[in-house]
Parts: sequence; structure tokens; C-alpha cells
Amino acid sequence: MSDNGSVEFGPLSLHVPEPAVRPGGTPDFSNVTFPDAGSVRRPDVDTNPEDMRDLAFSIIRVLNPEGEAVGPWANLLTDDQLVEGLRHMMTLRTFDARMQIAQRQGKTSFYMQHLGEEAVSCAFRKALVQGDMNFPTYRQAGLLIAGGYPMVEMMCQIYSNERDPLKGRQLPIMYSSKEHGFFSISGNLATQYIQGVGWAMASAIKKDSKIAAAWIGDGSTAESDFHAALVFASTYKAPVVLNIVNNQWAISTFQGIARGGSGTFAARGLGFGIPALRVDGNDYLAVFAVAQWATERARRNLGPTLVEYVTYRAGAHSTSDDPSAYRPKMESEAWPLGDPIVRLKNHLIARGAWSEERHTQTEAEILDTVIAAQKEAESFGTLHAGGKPSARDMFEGVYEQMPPHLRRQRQQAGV
Amino acid sequence: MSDNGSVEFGPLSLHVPEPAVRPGGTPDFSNVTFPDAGSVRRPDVDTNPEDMRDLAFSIIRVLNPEGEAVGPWANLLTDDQLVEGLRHMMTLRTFDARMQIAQRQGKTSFYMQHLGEEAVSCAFRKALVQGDMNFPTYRQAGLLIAGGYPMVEMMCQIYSNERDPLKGRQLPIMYSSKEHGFFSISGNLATQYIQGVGWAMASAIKKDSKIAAAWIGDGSTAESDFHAALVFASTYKAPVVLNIVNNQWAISTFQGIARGGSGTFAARGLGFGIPALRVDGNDYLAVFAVAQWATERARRNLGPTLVEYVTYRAGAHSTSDDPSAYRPKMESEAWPLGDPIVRLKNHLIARGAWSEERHTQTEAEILDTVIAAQKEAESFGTLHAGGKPSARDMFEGVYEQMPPHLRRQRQQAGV
Amino acid sequence: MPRKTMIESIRDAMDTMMERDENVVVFGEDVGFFGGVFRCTQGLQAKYGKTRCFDAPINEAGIVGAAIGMASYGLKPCVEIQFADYVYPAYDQIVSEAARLRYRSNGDFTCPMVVRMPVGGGIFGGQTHSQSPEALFTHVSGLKVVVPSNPYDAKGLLIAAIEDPDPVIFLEPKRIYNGPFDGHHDRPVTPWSKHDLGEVPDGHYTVPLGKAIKRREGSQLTILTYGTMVYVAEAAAAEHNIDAEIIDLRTLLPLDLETIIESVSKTGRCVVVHEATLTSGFGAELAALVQEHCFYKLEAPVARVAGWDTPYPHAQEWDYFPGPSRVGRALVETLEGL
Amino acid sequence: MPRKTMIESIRDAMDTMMERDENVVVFGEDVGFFGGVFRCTQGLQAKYGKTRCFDAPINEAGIVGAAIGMASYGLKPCVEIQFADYVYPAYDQIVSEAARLRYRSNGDFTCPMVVRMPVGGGIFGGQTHSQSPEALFTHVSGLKVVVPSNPYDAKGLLIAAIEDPDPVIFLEPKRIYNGPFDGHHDRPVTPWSKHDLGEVPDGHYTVPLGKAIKRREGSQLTILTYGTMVYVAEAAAAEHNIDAEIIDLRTLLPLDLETIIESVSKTGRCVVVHEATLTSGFGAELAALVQEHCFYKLEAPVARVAGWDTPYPHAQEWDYFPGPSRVGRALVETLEGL
Ligand SMILES: Cc1ncc(C[n+]2csc(CCOP(=O)(O)OP(=O)(O)O)c2C)c(N)n1
Ligand SMILES: Cc1ncc(C[n+]2csc(CCOP(=O)(O)OP(=O)(O)O)c2C)c(N)n1
Ligand SMILES: [Mg+2]
Ligand SMILES: [Mg+2]
Repeated sequence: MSDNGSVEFGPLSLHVPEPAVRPGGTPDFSNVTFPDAGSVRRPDVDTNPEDMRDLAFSIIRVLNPEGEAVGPWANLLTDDQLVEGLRHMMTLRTFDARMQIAQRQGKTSFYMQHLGEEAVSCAFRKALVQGDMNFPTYRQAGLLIAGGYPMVEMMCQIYSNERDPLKGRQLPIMYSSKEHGFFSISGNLATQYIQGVGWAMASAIKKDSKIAAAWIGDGSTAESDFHAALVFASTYKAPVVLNIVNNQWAISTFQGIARGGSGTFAARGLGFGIPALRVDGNDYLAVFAVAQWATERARRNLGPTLVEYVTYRAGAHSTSDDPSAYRPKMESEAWPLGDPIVRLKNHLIARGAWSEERHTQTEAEILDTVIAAQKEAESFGTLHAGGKPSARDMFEGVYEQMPPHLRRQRQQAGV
Repeated sequence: MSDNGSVEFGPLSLHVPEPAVRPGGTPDFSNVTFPDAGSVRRPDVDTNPEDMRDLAFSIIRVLNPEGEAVGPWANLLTDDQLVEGLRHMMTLRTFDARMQIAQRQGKTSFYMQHLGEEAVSCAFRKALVQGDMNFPTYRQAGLLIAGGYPMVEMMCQIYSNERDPLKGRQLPIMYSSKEHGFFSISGNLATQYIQGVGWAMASAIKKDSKIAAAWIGDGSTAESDFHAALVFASTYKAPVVLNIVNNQWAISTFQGIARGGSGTFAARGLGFGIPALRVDGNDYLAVFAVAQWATERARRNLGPTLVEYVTYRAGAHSTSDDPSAYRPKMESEAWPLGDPIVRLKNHLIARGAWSEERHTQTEAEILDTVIAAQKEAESFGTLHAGGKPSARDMFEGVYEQMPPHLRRQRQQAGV
Repeated sequence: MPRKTMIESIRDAMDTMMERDENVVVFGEDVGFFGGVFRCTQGLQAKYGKTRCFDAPINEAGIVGAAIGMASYGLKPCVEIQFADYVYPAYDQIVSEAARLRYRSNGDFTCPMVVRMPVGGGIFGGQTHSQSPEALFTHVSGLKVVVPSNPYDAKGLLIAAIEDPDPVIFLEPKRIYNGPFDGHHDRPVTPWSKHDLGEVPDGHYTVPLGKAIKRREGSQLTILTYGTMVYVAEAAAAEHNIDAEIIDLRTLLPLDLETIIESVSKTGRCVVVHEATLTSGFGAELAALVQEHCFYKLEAPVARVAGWDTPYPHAQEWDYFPGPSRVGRALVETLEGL
Repeated sequence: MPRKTMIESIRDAMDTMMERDENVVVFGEDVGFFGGVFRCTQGLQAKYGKTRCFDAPINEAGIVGAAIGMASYGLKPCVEIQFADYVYPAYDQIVSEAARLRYRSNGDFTCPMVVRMPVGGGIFGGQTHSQSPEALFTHVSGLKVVVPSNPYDAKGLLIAAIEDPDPVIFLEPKRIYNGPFDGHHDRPVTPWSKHDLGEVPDGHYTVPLGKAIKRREGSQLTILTYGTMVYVAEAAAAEHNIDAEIIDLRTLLPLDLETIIESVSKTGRCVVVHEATLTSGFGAELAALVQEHCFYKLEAPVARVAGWDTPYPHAQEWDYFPGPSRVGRALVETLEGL
């Protein structure tokens, strides 16, 4: 053995990344650069992935600080569509707020909200058509709200009551609706990313026109199934949009742990020849523009696109979590990309298509609608009170046909 | 739901990559570009990964067609070292040839050879020092040969005989030698890549100076553990060299299936901010130069490096395989990077440090040595004849202390 | 009737189904152009095109995960894991996803998928080409687990599995791909072409999932077994002149408990034989069920013969493999009521 | 003596070992700065620095795979999987790598590693926060599998596990993290601070792996159980006035068969209780062993009470959970010899 090297370089040491600030400190995003709205180019959808690597390290933004829509990604939606988008986001936020309270009241066991991330799923939904399929995580209920899925059904699922479409079997918010292009949420992180790719491959095998959208959180990109998805998507050029929602946190873990030394999550696409875009996730217009670009690529059989939505999880991870233990209380206020609802509202006002009054009025209307839905849902029971799925339901649906051993067990259970 | 999109783009179709040529066709590598020897720059080892992305798409080469060593990666080894390297490769090839025959003679169940890939593990080994650890696959026996591990022991392992250091428990060639920096080969693909990263992290945690080298094949980079390794290596800046041996084939599957749309395997590193090099794997000098660069980076606590060795599996995947079923017979001859032994031999001759005579003589010497080792090994038995590990050994080593149930079973077995 | 090896009959099953149902797709490592390392898919790509039968990247989680997505789309993927020893990277996708999709979505999405893989030892494959992981699947609600023991059943069961609306784990004992193996490794093996169960009808037929079959009627004791061990059990019983009733379970989950109870109630004695390691093997479930349901008929404890609780060794293959002498000893002891 | 919750005692075990042995390192998802979602590692990073206790990327295979590499280096990693329901991505690393490393390298490399994870239901965690996958590990030669049922044992067993030279799967029943739970979900739970087994000595002590303990001496029948179910069994026996001998197995692999045989030989009756699904659960192995070793002493079949063979449902938690009434019924039936 040669004995060069080794000693002359001194001892090694382990690098463990840390967020810039912890509780007690002052939130500081000054080291993060956000390109100006309108400053990032819009390549053609059939651009060679190699010729657009830069987009994995930038941020596509449309709304500028003045609330104007600027640059090559702007002007895709009408006033009406934008107003509708605003209503979707406001509805989602109100829905979340009511369900958070319901959870605290013991009406269900668990809840996860979208606070600050409403634009991502609401705007993306607008780029999909009937027949397309999302493989969502637990933080994309906007896909259902914006797709017109009945809120009462969502609530019945959350309450695990007698009208729960999932018969009480699944955790709250783990919705499923084939009809609404919303694949059954698993709860196991990242597993569905590759399933989304498989679904998209199936569409291509069948020479159909449907496309898939797979969803994952920043933290969950570390999971190995993320790799499986990128490998398969890259190899078979699957018609799928691979979405990464980077809300800066994975429970208590800041994004640097999952991301490591690459500057961004979008960068992951580069190693696979998959075009990768980064977008301001708090900018409804930018999200839609990018979603449209990526879905068009898929529809035109040009293959997968990786999209990183840069946003911020303004609330707790879930009702079981308290973020004050691991990040500064005011960090969400300091978040430079602002609030997606406020930004779209300001834009609409700037456009002359909205006003403070209409906003306040809409807020009230939405609250009424959500409360009415909640009332209806609660009439079918909540987790510990009123109507509930039967113990019999527990034995159903393990298989299409109940096998003898389960029949025996159901008998033993006396149901 | 909007109903834009969808229909207007016509039906999707699935893309399934295919190699350029199949059996019956004429091998053709004209579409693959190989940069000239000496043409690729050599950045400093502390270069920012972002500033050397181009190296993931090129090929570092030192030996030119005339057998000269040229360019910034040349001139690192003395004549003696190169002659030693040549001997290592020749020994490995002879070893392989003898063991292939032994397998056909029924002296063992299985064998895997390195034909055409000898430079990779033999040259890499030279950049390591005592204490470093490889996490190899089954195609890096050059690490042992070049590290001076006794051939007789290797053969005893292959024969599963009474002197088998692994007591007959492991498949042939799944060597293990802590002392020689050779981690126990698993047989499950890719699993050890992340273990290598963990081992390197341990060295850093302990503020030691040892580094790790993890090994994987082109096909196996598709495995999810590859991702785990890159994530951990990137996040904790582990002192590890992540080697990918791209020998073009994974059993019958050409590299395009694992690689997908990225131009190279080295490209995978880009998504993690890990510097990535591609190197002519049939060029002993280039492999050593790159190995030295990457190991120095690790030793200097600068973190991981990804290295793709471009080479060609000239033989069958294993003794259970017949490549004529899936690739043209002459493909290996057409392989543009030539034979590593021939190339180093020609270089040494061009350098005046070697001759045809010495080569022939050395060949004979090596054959004698290998045959002598084989004879010795066979005196301790072969798989179905002579000395063998005991059935008792089968029950040992499952745990450090044999628990009661295994003692009971050993009794039942009457051993 | 044509005789086929198990490899041929498995291929025939896929061929038959790909012909009948264009939603059937086949993929896995090396299964496309080459036709699989055991050649089970040979010719299918040429016949059905490369979007119906293709090579997959070496990523078992990806293979199964993609198959789940395809199944939920409406395809019927029949995927190959090259060796059962390599299924663990896909274990999460099988256990957490395929098995629970119908349940958790209340039937909104389903997963009609088959995961084929060769199992078992006896080919000097060492720790990584010899495992029998059936018990790791029988513990998972929502899966079906099938182990054929001959070409006729293999084709019929595989067709039934592909047609099944739920995910099926299809375990193929590779030691009997080419002929029944009775555990006497030093004797020549009869090829399937010389065995009645090598008779495989052309075209479509099924062997129903969830039904065991008696390979031999007998009165003295019942042997519960499956796969390769059916032949080992036959040999052991014959060599010891024991009038054993031999039940080939064929499907482990759901289990044909009725046939088991009926037989053990008659014989009063039971020996369970499998190749997987003993502790927490599927034999434990069988022994537990038999003593539960036949307690008052049992004249001796239910015996288990299984692989030892060690990794599968290379050189000591025949010390490890529960061959006819070990099975025979258990039969004799069970008859003696020891 | 100080009283501690199970969370505190588990933390104490890691603290004690990190203090004594600088090769002990702790990592996992959210275990660093935050101290884990159940707070089992709270304070360890502050005390020992972030290279000894740190956050890991969300990749269970990576966590275990890295730990294997570290263990082979000479460290003693004690890693956390956030919920046992998420261990499957790491299953391959555990089964194919950690479990076999010593064996396949003939001791050249070893894997002294602990993989901790919360198991079991009773917290309305649904299918993904409730599972009890012990049987998926007990089938794997080379692993040890531990399930503590109280703070005293938890600390002593975890220290023993960290000191053990082989890989240990350490399953923590989360329902009893804060106090013993007897299955009566409608009644308040006693906190550990009011329970004798909440007494946890400071500093180093071990509870040996592989040794069961009798929680209650009794004559009428033997209950074999572990984890949360110890308290359910106690409650069921008490409520039915049954003089049960209750054995808390503590380690499932290797199993303390001696204690089991001794007890069942005395009582002649045996009920096995666990929360995991019935089929191929660890109860099958226990029933199989008991009938094998105590056949001639048994007066009734060994009964198993377990989770139903369905995924763990959310709303029907208490229909699923094998509570005191189901356990009680089995006890009564077993006494009656039904
Ligand atoms: C396989 C798996 N491991 C761990 C968990 C526990 N877990 C649930 S959410 C979460 C964090 C996910 O973070 P991220 O992907 O960033 O999504 P976000 O919650 O921020 O939307 C973790 C670790 C899980 N559900 N599944
Ligand atoms: C997890 C796993 N899956 C599948 C296999 C079977 N297998 C053995 S080698 C091989 C091909 C590997 O190809 P590559 O990584 O390119 O390495 P090479 O053989 O070319 O050196 C396959 C699929 C395995 N050993 N482990
Ligand atoms: Mg996040
Ligand atoms: Mg290869």
C-alpha cells in the first residue's frame, strides 16, 4: 500500500447543516435571493432540457411588489378565472381554519392545513382537465376545492362519520376521489411519486391523452421512491408533472437536510435530463403559468417536467406539532414571498377587477358556505359522536371478495 | 374544469429506449463521442461543484492512440508504479481466466469476471491507503489483487473449501477483508453504496482520517439506495468517493434503461451539488489520476465526489449468462476505448519501460503464480470435492453468541 | 396433451393473458428483449411489442410502484422480480401501497397486479438466490400469496392471479422449474416432460386461488406443504412407507383451511414442511391453526420441518435444505407421537 | 427512586450510553434539534453536540444503511424510525444487510446497531401510525427483537440493546409511553409516575435480552404477551377472576422458551395476545412452539387474540384493538377448553 495522503490533511469532521436561525433568533432571509418578477425567461415547451438548466436555479415570478403581472409568464388567465382562483384559495383557508378548530374540539383526531401554500394546489388544478390524475400528498386539498369536489364529503372524511366516503378507514384528510382526479393519499411519504409515473406510463401505453401529476414535499424528496420516480419518468418519458412543494420545512427539519449541497430541489432533475423549473409558489399566476407549461409538455408527449414550488409552511406541520420549538415565531411573517391570497387580491385590485369590499363580502360568503357544509357534515356525525361507519365496514374491502378467514373474524367480532 | 389541452395534442405513446444494435447487427459506436486524450481540464480539488459541471459530460483521458500520456491529468505515476499496475491487471485477468475454467469444471458454482474492466479497480486501489475502506460490488476484485490480498484466500472463498475465510457461507467471489479495506460484498445491488457513506460519516464523526469508496454498476444506479447515498453524502459532506462503473450493460439491459434521458451517469451528481467526473475506465493512468483527485477531496474534508468510469463488459455477465442472446458478438471488439492491458502495455513500451519480451515473460510468470495458488487452494478442497466447511459452521456467526434456538437446531441437525 | 416445463407454462400463462386482454403488461429486469434470466418472458416482447413487455431499470420499488400506478389506471401488470431475495426494496410498495389501496380508498382505486418471483434454494445460489419469503407476505392483509408446484397449476394459478382483482404475490420455486425435485440432490431429476403434471392444456384455464389439493390420499398423517417440498414430502413418505395424506396448499393466503381441517381430523397427525427458515415461517401459522381447529383430534404435536434459522449458506446447501431424511424423521416421530 | 415515563426512560438509556461510550450516536428524522416527534431524544443534541445526535433526511433506508456503515466502522448507532409503519423502506437494509453482515463475512464485519421505533395503535393513528410489525422481524435470522412494556424495562433493555454486538430491533409501544393502558379507552390512564414500574434507577443497568418475566404468577392458564397487551391481559384476567400466569416476553427473538414451557406445563392452558394482525403474526410462532413442547400437558388449544386481518382502521379503532373483552372471552373459552 502506498502511504501518501491521509495524515497530511488533518482530521476529518462531519458537516451537519443548520438553519440560519433558531427560536430566539431573528428571522433572516437576506441570504436568499429572489429574482424580480418577470425576469426569468420562458423557453418553448419543447426546449432541450440541457438548454434550460439555468431555470432550476432561478425562480419564475409573475406578480411584482406593486401587484402587477409582468414578464413572459404573465397574462394567461382572465379576470374571471383569477377571481375564481382567489375564491378557491380563500375557501381552502377558511376550510382549514374551521377544521383546525373542529380538531381542537375533539371532532376529529388530526388535521393538516395549507396556510401560506394555497396557491400551489389551487392554481395547478386549473391546468388539468377531466381524466388527468393527481398523486397528491396531504397538503394539496386545493386540488379538490378548486376542482369542485364537495366540501361536505371532505368533512365527512375528516370526521370519519357515517357518510365518510372512505368508511372511517383512513386518517382524516387522506381523501380519495378518482372522479376528481385525486388519487387516494397514502400517508407514507413519497410512495405515490413513482405510482404517478406508472399511471402516466399506463396512459401512454394505452395511447390515451390523460396525464398525471405527482406531488411531494421538500423533505420527502430525500426518500428513495423519489429516485425511482425520476428514473422511470426519465427512461420512459412518462407524461407526468413531478411537483416538489418546497415549503422550507419537514416537520422540524429545515430544507437543508433534504437538499444537501445542491442549491435547489429543482436541480435534482438535471441529473436525469428532466427539465426543471422553479417557481414562486406564493404567486398564483406564476404557479398557473408553470403548471400550464409543464402539463403541455406532458400532453405533447415530450415527457416529464420537474417543478419546485418555493413557498413557506406558515402553520404547524399538523395539529400534533408546535413549530415554536424549532423555528422563530415570526419567521413566517418574515418570509419574503408574502401571502398568496393577499398577493392575488392586490393584483386583482390593481387590475380593477376586485375591491376591498368585494373581498370582505366574499370572505363572509365563503365562511357561510363552509359553516353550512360543516353543519351538514356534522349532522352525519363526528369522530366520537353521532353517526359512524360500522365495525362491519372494517372487514370489508380488504379484498374484492371477503375470504373465509375474514368472514370468520367478522363473526367472532359479532358484527 | 377547464377543457383546454388534452385532445388537441393527439395520443400519447410510451418511449422504451433500445440499444443501437442487437444480435445480427453490426456494432456501431460512431454516435458516441470520446474527447481526445489530454483535452479535458483538471480543476483544483477545491473547485466549486457548480464551476465544473461540464466534467460530468466529458471523458477524462490520458493515453492517446499513440500510447502517450498527455494533458493535465498525466504524469502522476513512475515507471515502476505503472509496471506494477500492469502486473495487477494481468494477474486479475489470468486469475479470472483460471477461475472461469474452474467453474466450468464444476469446482465451484458460479463466477464473475472483469474482462475489459481491469483498470478500474486496479488503478483506483493505488489511490487508497491503509485504513481506507471500499464498499465494492462483485466486479472489483482488482482492489484485492492490487492490494496484495493473497490469491489463495480468494480461491478458497471461490471454492467454498475448508480454508474458505467465509466458511462456505457466501457465494463465490463475495469476498470480505477488513484488513485489506474490502467490505463484505452483499450480492444485493446498491445496498452498500449508502453503507459506504455511513462508514465515511463515522470516520468524520470520529475525526479520523480514513475515507471510503463506494462502488456501483451503471444498471444499479437505478436502485433507490443510490439516491439514499447521494442524499446523505451531499448533506453531511461525507468523505467518500462514489464510483459508478459504467460497463454499458446490466446483464442483458443496455445502459440507456438505467440512465434514461440524462447524457451520462455522472450527471446524477449535479442534482446534489456533488462534483462529478467522467473518466476513460480503460485508461489506467486516467483512472488513477481521477481517483487521486477524488480521494484528495475526501481527505481534505471537501466532501464526496461522483466518478463515472466509462468502460465495457467484454465478457458475459457471469457464468450463468450468454450475451450473444442480446448483443452483437463483435461489440466488445468494436468498443472504441480498447483494452486496458494492451493500452498500458503500449504506453510502457512507448515510454521505454517495457517490451514485448518482458510482457510475454511476465504473462508466463503470472500464469505460473496463479496456477500455483490454484493448486494450493484446491488442496483444501473445491465445492464438491475434498475439504469443506462443516455443517457446524452453518450455525455459527448468525449472532455473536449462539442463542438457544439455534443450539437446539444444531443438535437436531446432529452436528 | 402438450407437456411443458414450469418455465414454459408460466410463459404460456402470460402469453394467453396478453393475447386475451390488452391491458396485461409485463415488465421487469431483463424481461424484455432477453426474456428474463430464467427465460419466463421469452418471446413476449417480439409478439406483443415493447410497450407491452419491456425491460425495467434495476429498481424493484420502482417496478412495483409503477405497476401499482398502472393497475390503478386499469392495466393488469404482471411484473417480475428477478429473485425473491431482491424483493425487499419493493416491500414498502407492496405492503403499504398495493395491499391497502382498495381498503383505504374504499374501492375507489384498486390494484389488480401480479408480482412474480422465483423462490427457494437447491441451486447453490447462496444467501441471495435461495430465499423463501412467503411468510413476510402472508402477514399482510390485502395480499394473496400463491406457490405453484407444477406446470399445470403454475399456468392455471398464474392466469387466475392475473385475472384476480387484488394484488397477488406469485412465488415460483425455481428448483422445480425444469422438473420435480425430491430432495435427493445426488440423483437425476425427472424432467416435466416425463411427469403427468407437466401436461399443460393450451389456451385459457384457471386453477382457483384459495384452494388446496390433495396430492396423495392417506390415513396415517397429514403433510401440509407447497412448492418444491411437495416432492420431498412424497419421497420421504414413500421411503418410510408411511401412508401420508399430502396436501399441496397452492395458495397460502387466503388459505384453504377447510381441506386442512378435514384431513387432519381424519389422520390425527400433522407435519408441516417448508423450506423457509423455521421461526415465524408460514409453518407457524399452519401449526397454530391446526392445533386450534383440530386439538381434540390430534394424537401428536404438529411438527414443523423447515430451513434452519440461519441465512441460506452456499457450501452447506444440503445440510440446510430440509431434505427427505429430515422430513422422514419428522414423519416417523409424529407417527410415534413423540 | 425517580419515576419516569417510558419516553424519559428511553431518553435516559440513550443519555447514559452516550455519556459512557463516545461511539454511541443517535440520529433519525426530527431527532436532532427538536428531539423527536415523541421527544425521546430531547436534549441529546444540546448535550453531546450535533455530530453525535442529528437530524437525518427523510429516508429510512438511508438512515439504516448509514447506520450499518457506521456500525461496521466501530460506532454504535441507535437510530429512530419515526413510526414502525415507516420502517418498510428500510426493510431491505435490515433484512439483507444488517442481519447477515456478521454471518456472511464470518465476523470480519459486524453490525452493533439499534433501530428504535414506536409501534402499536390506540392513539387514533389510522393505518400509518398504528402497526405492530414484529413478526416481519422475528422471521429474520440475525436480528434480535425487543418490545418493552414499562419504563424500567425500556431503559434496561435499550441499554442492553445498545451494548449488544448484533443488530437489535427495538419496538416501543407508543400507547404506553405515558402510562400503562389496559384497553379501557373510556377510562383515565394511570401515569407512570403512579406505577411501580415507572421507577427507573439513574445510571447504567441492563435488563438482559432474551429473558421473559412473569408479571403475575397464576395457576389456571398462561398468557403469553408483550408491550401494551400486558396491561390488557392483566385487566382481562382480573375482570374475569382468572388466576392467570402472565408472561411478558420482552424479547421475541431470541425467545425465552424455557420460561414459556415451564409455565404452560404447569397451567396446561395458554392464550397468546398481541395487537398485530393474526395471520402469520408472532402469536403463530408462540402457539406452534407451545403445542410442540407442551402437547401432552395442554388441556385446551392454544388460543390467539390479535388484531383482525385488516389494515388498522381509523374510526373503528376500538373494534379493531384486541381489548379486555376480547381477551377475556378467549381466557374464559380456554378455561372451558372450547
Ligand atoms: C415513509 C414516511 N416516513 C416518515 C413519515 C413521517 N412524516 C410525516 S410528514 C413528514 C415530513 C414531510 O415533510 P415534507 O415532505 O417537506 O412535506 P410537508 O409536510 O412540509 O408538506 C414526516 C417525516 C411518513 N409519513 N412516511
Ligand atoms: C437488488 C438486486 N436486484 C437484482 C439483482 C440481480 N442482478 C445481479 S447483477 C445485475 C445487473 C447489474 O448491472 P450493473 O449494475 O450494470 O453491474 P455489472 O454487472 O454490469 O457490473 C442484476 C440485475 C441483484 N443482485 N440485486
Ligand atoms: Mg416541507
Ligand atoms: Mg454494468
